Amino acid sequence: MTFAGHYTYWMTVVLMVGGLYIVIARGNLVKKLIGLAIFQTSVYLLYIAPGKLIGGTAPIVSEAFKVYSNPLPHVLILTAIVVGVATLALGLAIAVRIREAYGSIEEDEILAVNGSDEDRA
Amino acid sequence: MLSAEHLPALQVAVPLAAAPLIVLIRRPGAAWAIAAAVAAFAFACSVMLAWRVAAEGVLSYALGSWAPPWGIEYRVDALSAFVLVLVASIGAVAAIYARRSIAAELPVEQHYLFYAMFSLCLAGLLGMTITGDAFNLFVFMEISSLSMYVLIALGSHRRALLAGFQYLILGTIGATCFVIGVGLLYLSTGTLNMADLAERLQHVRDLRPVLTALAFLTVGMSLKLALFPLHLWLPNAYTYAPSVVSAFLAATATKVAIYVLMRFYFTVFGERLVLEALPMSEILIALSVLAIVTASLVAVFQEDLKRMFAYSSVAQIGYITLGVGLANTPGLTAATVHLFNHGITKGAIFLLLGGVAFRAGRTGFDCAAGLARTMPFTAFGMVIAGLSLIGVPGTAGFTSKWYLVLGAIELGQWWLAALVVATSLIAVAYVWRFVEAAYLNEPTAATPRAGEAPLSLLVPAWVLVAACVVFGFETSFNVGGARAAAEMLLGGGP
Amino acid sequence: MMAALTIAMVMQRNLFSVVVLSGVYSFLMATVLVALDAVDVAMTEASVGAGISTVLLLGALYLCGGEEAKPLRRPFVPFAVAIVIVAALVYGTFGLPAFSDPQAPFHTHVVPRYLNDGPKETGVPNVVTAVLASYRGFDTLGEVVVVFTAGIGVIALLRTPRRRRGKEKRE
Amino acid sequence: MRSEVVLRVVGKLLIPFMLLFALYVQFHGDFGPGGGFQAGVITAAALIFYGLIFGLPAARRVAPDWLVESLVALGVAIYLGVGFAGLALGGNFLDYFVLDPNPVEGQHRGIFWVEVGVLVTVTGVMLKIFYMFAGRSRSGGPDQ
Amino acid sequence: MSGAQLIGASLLVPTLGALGISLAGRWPNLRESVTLLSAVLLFACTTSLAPAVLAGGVPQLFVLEMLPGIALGFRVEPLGMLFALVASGLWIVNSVYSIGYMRGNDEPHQTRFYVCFALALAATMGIAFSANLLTLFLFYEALTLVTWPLVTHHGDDEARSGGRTYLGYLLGSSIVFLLPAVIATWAIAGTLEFTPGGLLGGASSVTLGLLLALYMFGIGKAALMPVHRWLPAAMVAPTPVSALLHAVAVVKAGVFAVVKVIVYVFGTEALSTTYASDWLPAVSGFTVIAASVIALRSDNLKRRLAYSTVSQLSYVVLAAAILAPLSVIGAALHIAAHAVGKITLFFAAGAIYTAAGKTEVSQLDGIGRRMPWTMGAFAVGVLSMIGLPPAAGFVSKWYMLAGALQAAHWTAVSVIVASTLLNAAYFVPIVYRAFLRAPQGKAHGEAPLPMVLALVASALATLALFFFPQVPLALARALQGG
Repeated sequence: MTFAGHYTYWMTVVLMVGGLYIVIARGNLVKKLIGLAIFQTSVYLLYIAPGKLIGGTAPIVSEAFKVYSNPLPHVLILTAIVVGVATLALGLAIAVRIREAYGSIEEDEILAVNGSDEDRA
Repeated sequence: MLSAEHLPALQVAVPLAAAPLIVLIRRPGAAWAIAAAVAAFAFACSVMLAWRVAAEGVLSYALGSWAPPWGIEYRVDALSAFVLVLVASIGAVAAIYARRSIAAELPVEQHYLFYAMFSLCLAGLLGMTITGDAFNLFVFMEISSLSMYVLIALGSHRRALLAGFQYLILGTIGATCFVIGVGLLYLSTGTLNMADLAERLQHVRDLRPVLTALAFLTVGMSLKLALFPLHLWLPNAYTYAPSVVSAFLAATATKVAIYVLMRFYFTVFGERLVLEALPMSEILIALSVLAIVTASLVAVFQEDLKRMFAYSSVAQIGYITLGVGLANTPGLTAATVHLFNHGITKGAIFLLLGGVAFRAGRTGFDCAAGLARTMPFTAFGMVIAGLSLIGVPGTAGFTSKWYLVLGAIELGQWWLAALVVATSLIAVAYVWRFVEAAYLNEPTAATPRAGEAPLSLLVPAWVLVAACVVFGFETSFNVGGARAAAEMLLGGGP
Repeated sequence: MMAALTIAMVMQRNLFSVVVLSGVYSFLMATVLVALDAVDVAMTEASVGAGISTVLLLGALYLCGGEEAKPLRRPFVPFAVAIVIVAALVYGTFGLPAFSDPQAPFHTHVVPRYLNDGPKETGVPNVVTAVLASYRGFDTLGEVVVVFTAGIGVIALLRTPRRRRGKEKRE
Repeated sequence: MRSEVVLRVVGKLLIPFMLLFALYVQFHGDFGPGGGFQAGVITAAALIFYGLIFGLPAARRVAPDWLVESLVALGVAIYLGVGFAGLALGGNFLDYFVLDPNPVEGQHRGIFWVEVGVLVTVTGVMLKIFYMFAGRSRSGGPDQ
Repeated sequence: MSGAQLIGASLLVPTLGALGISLAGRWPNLRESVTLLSAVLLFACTTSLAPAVLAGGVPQLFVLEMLPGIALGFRVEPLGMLFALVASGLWIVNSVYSIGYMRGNDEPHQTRFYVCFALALAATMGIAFSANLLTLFLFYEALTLVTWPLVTHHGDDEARSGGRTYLGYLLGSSIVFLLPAVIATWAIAGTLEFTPGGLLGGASSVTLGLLLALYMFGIGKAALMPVHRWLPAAMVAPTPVSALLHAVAVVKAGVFAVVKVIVYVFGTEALSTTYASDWLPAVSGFTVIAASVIALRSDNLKRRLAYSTVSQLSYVVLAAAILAPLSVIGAALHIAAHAVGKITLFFAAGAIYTAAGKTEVSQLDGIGRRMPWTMGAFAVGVLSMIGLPPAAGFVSKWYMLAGALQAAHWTAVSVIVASTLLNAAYFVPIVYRAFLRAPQGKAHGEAPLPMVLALVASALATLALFFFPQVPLALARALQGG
């Protein structure tokens, strides 16, 4: 239960919260997506950091080494990264379309436009 | 060569394979044909699986022949088989329906992309349902979600874009929370296989990470299944998506999310953690009650038919989670059976509304005026599905209500029982608002006058409408399956 | 890592700088990952986070215009959420095994087989690749499909003939 | 402009090496870090680089849209193909053991083809996305 | 045909009839003849069921399991037989009448009208023959839903609000009170089959009282105060519909369900041993008196009739609540007696409206001179309502009173007596005006022939039930017997 022992976890937490904060607090769609990306990235640490064994090496087996870090999280995170970038791409594509349809990527402005839609309807 | 024991793999792999095929061929007609054929195949597959599970019990399938927990396992038990049938059947109906509706709502060069997305979404949902591996579940959740975002954003109204974006943000947050939860579970047990997790969680000394994981999983899935305070994405998504997508989304996506929640609660964590370590049951019940009451009330005052029934969905999801929260056999039976019944009911409603949109180009409430005159079959179908929504005896909705009340009474919580029946009166309010408009009002300028919806839209919709009635009388499949699932869940691991 | 943290906090201004920063951030993350022996992940993070994402973001900004309006929301709600999450996670992580503890369950349960038999069973010394492509090959299939989905999705969204934008209903 | 020239020359020199490196990452992935995904990204990066320097039309000439789009699907198809091959040869889905009389060889083969599939799809998608974003004017709508 | 087949037939005939009607919608004559045909067929079915039941047989028909352990099933016992006979018999008369009425006032949506009417009959048969609570509930709700279009027939705002009240009260009460009651019964007893002597043995007196309350107010169709408001509200409907509501199907279904529940779910003996039901006579008695008073003070003829119905219904509930054998017989008889009597009155009211366009009591001076047949029949109906010989009402009231005395239930006795006086007070003046006041307004003759035929027929039936009460009496006795 040492501080060092859980340092990495808390790092994760800080990044996570930072990202999430951006997502919620910011009205700009692209900014939201970036926040989302950070939020996801933080998870990488959560998975990978514990897998490290001091004195271990990358899990590429050879006679030279005996201790390896845990490979499974690496695999999972590879997938996670891919998912992340896929999401980002889609989000950006939608953002671009929104920009074309509304002429803005600020959430509040868009909502204002929709509001005026209501009035016209 | 593809003998029966490979059904679990085919269930997902075939719809998956459809997507690249469609993209390679690129012809709208062929694309539709492939998508429909695959959906039909998936349906047949799911039925066979359900049948085999009923006969032989749990089926386990080791992908890549790597024995779990090292490899990824597909696991079909009473519950997942049940949900598979729901998803696949709705998928099949929606795929057949899509042809005319999409032809009317999307520009032709997007058709094959749409069908590719549709197949992917179907495959993703099936994969979520059938997998026995926590992380694999996440991957397939992303497949279904990403395709769903796109499908929604393809809606012809520009607000569809915003709806898709909101869903993307919230959905991704939900998914990430889910991953965090899974990660914590992995860190404290070292395995990702659900059955293995369930087994090893019993021996975990320090419960704090596990409980945090539970919390994160709950939040994540609640976002996906639109549990009350986290439902904000749903109304827009349902309202502005293409009609067939609304139907498919309403009938399957949220349901699968609920399935995942139940799976984790009762298979992975087990009552010991969910119900005793944290007041999950109380929280769920409270939120569900809020959802039912507020969403139903909001639904009454909507000015757009799709939006009205979207809010009603939020409320109905409340009923399901309420059943989960009761956490006794009738309760879970109610939850599972309502999963199914509400799936077909809402599917029917949104498909019929798709017919309205096809004729009127929109689904504002004023379209309903005198609808019985211009589109009699659509209107009448809406009435039946609406009755099922209310829970009138003789419709599918009734059985759900029956077990829900039974579960509440069994726990001695009379006020819950009273609440369930009382809130179905609010359902009467908004359904009857439609009925009066459709049957007593004279058609107005907004009423679609082009006549009844084309058969290719009407028939699939009516298949579901008929299902609403059939499952109101012949309950051996849905109640039987749900009962089996509930007992399986409460009997511990699958 | 502190650097990564600070950057995460600093990213609150002009979008272009934000994008650039996020690139830097990814690189830092990559180095951290290398330090944690996750070479494959680091490589991917570098190429994706610093490479592709940045390109995408810049492209999107080119299309969307780069200036961001001042945040208009009352930051109260986000803060509340943030606090809750911090609390939850810190609470949770206390129960987790300390950094680099060989006896942690996730070192002792499933993984050993990968490390010990992986090369023998699959003939691939890079265990990550082995697990990725074989043991959990289905995950990777899913991952590829996710990429595929994204690709098709972007096509579906951005290939919009001009005539349709006029046809969009603005009721 | 001179910088332009420099860029072109450097690009011409660099791109082949990038592709080469990509291949290395691809096939050395079994022994060192790397694999289909990273390789795909690098390949795509090389072509994107080409596109940035010589302009989109040039890139489109090298890798035309229909080809890229087919690549996207093809990769997944390959991967699934391996899976179904496993089925066809009497194993489970994605079963590599049956791909070759010698199980380890089978594993090797399976992994190889799977990685190829990943490479193809990732390259295709990245390129496609690049095209899609780059091929749009601020005003919106594709500018042909 | 075997009993089971007959049951199936009596459910199918009206349903198929509805189908045929909707198909024949374009040719009115064909449509009406289909209606009549199915009405006659239905009556044939029910009458041919009767001998078996009188002989003590219990024909059954079980279709399928609606819920595990609860079948969608039918079983014909005496009370249901009686109800079915009355309903199907009156359907014939009512259809004849409707044809005259609907054509006489050329109403819109006539096809919809006849279709819903037939469906309502199907639902009624379902209620009458239901073998368990779930089946009863199913058809009870179905009846509410198919009669809604009839109530809102005119589709104007008045009809709409009337329809809302109707639906709100009936659906609301049934979902909020009746459904939980049914489910609770299932939870307690583990079965919903109607069993002579009741199936709630062993439940505590408090639970019984609670359940009884849920049932009594849940069965809104019985119009026990305060859930009676829907009945006057439904007066916006065309007169044949009112006749259907008041005499043939709806309210009868209500009181029928009440009696059925008291006899077969709680069991008279079981109830009489506890104090669970002591409040019921008070409530129903109050309803009788209060409704009569309202009727006395309302000038609109149909409204007066409506409140008279409310009070008459509570007779049945009251009689059943006394729990004395004789009074239960009286309750059963009164279902039939009130049916024929009240339908006569409504027919007359409709005839007056069609012929003279008059709706208020105060307008009826001397109308008997112009419409002798109508008002004659009306007078017979009045006799039956008050309970004077030679009309059916007398028999049923006789048994009720006898039962009340037998049980020495003095409140009940006094209520019956008092209300009889009240009935006289608000019905006799009408007859008096009709015959002894000088006619006024422009001259007019009788209503269209079919209407007159119908109302004369029902009046005769009212008398017949007095002179030949054997069949209903036998059935009612059988009900007591077991």
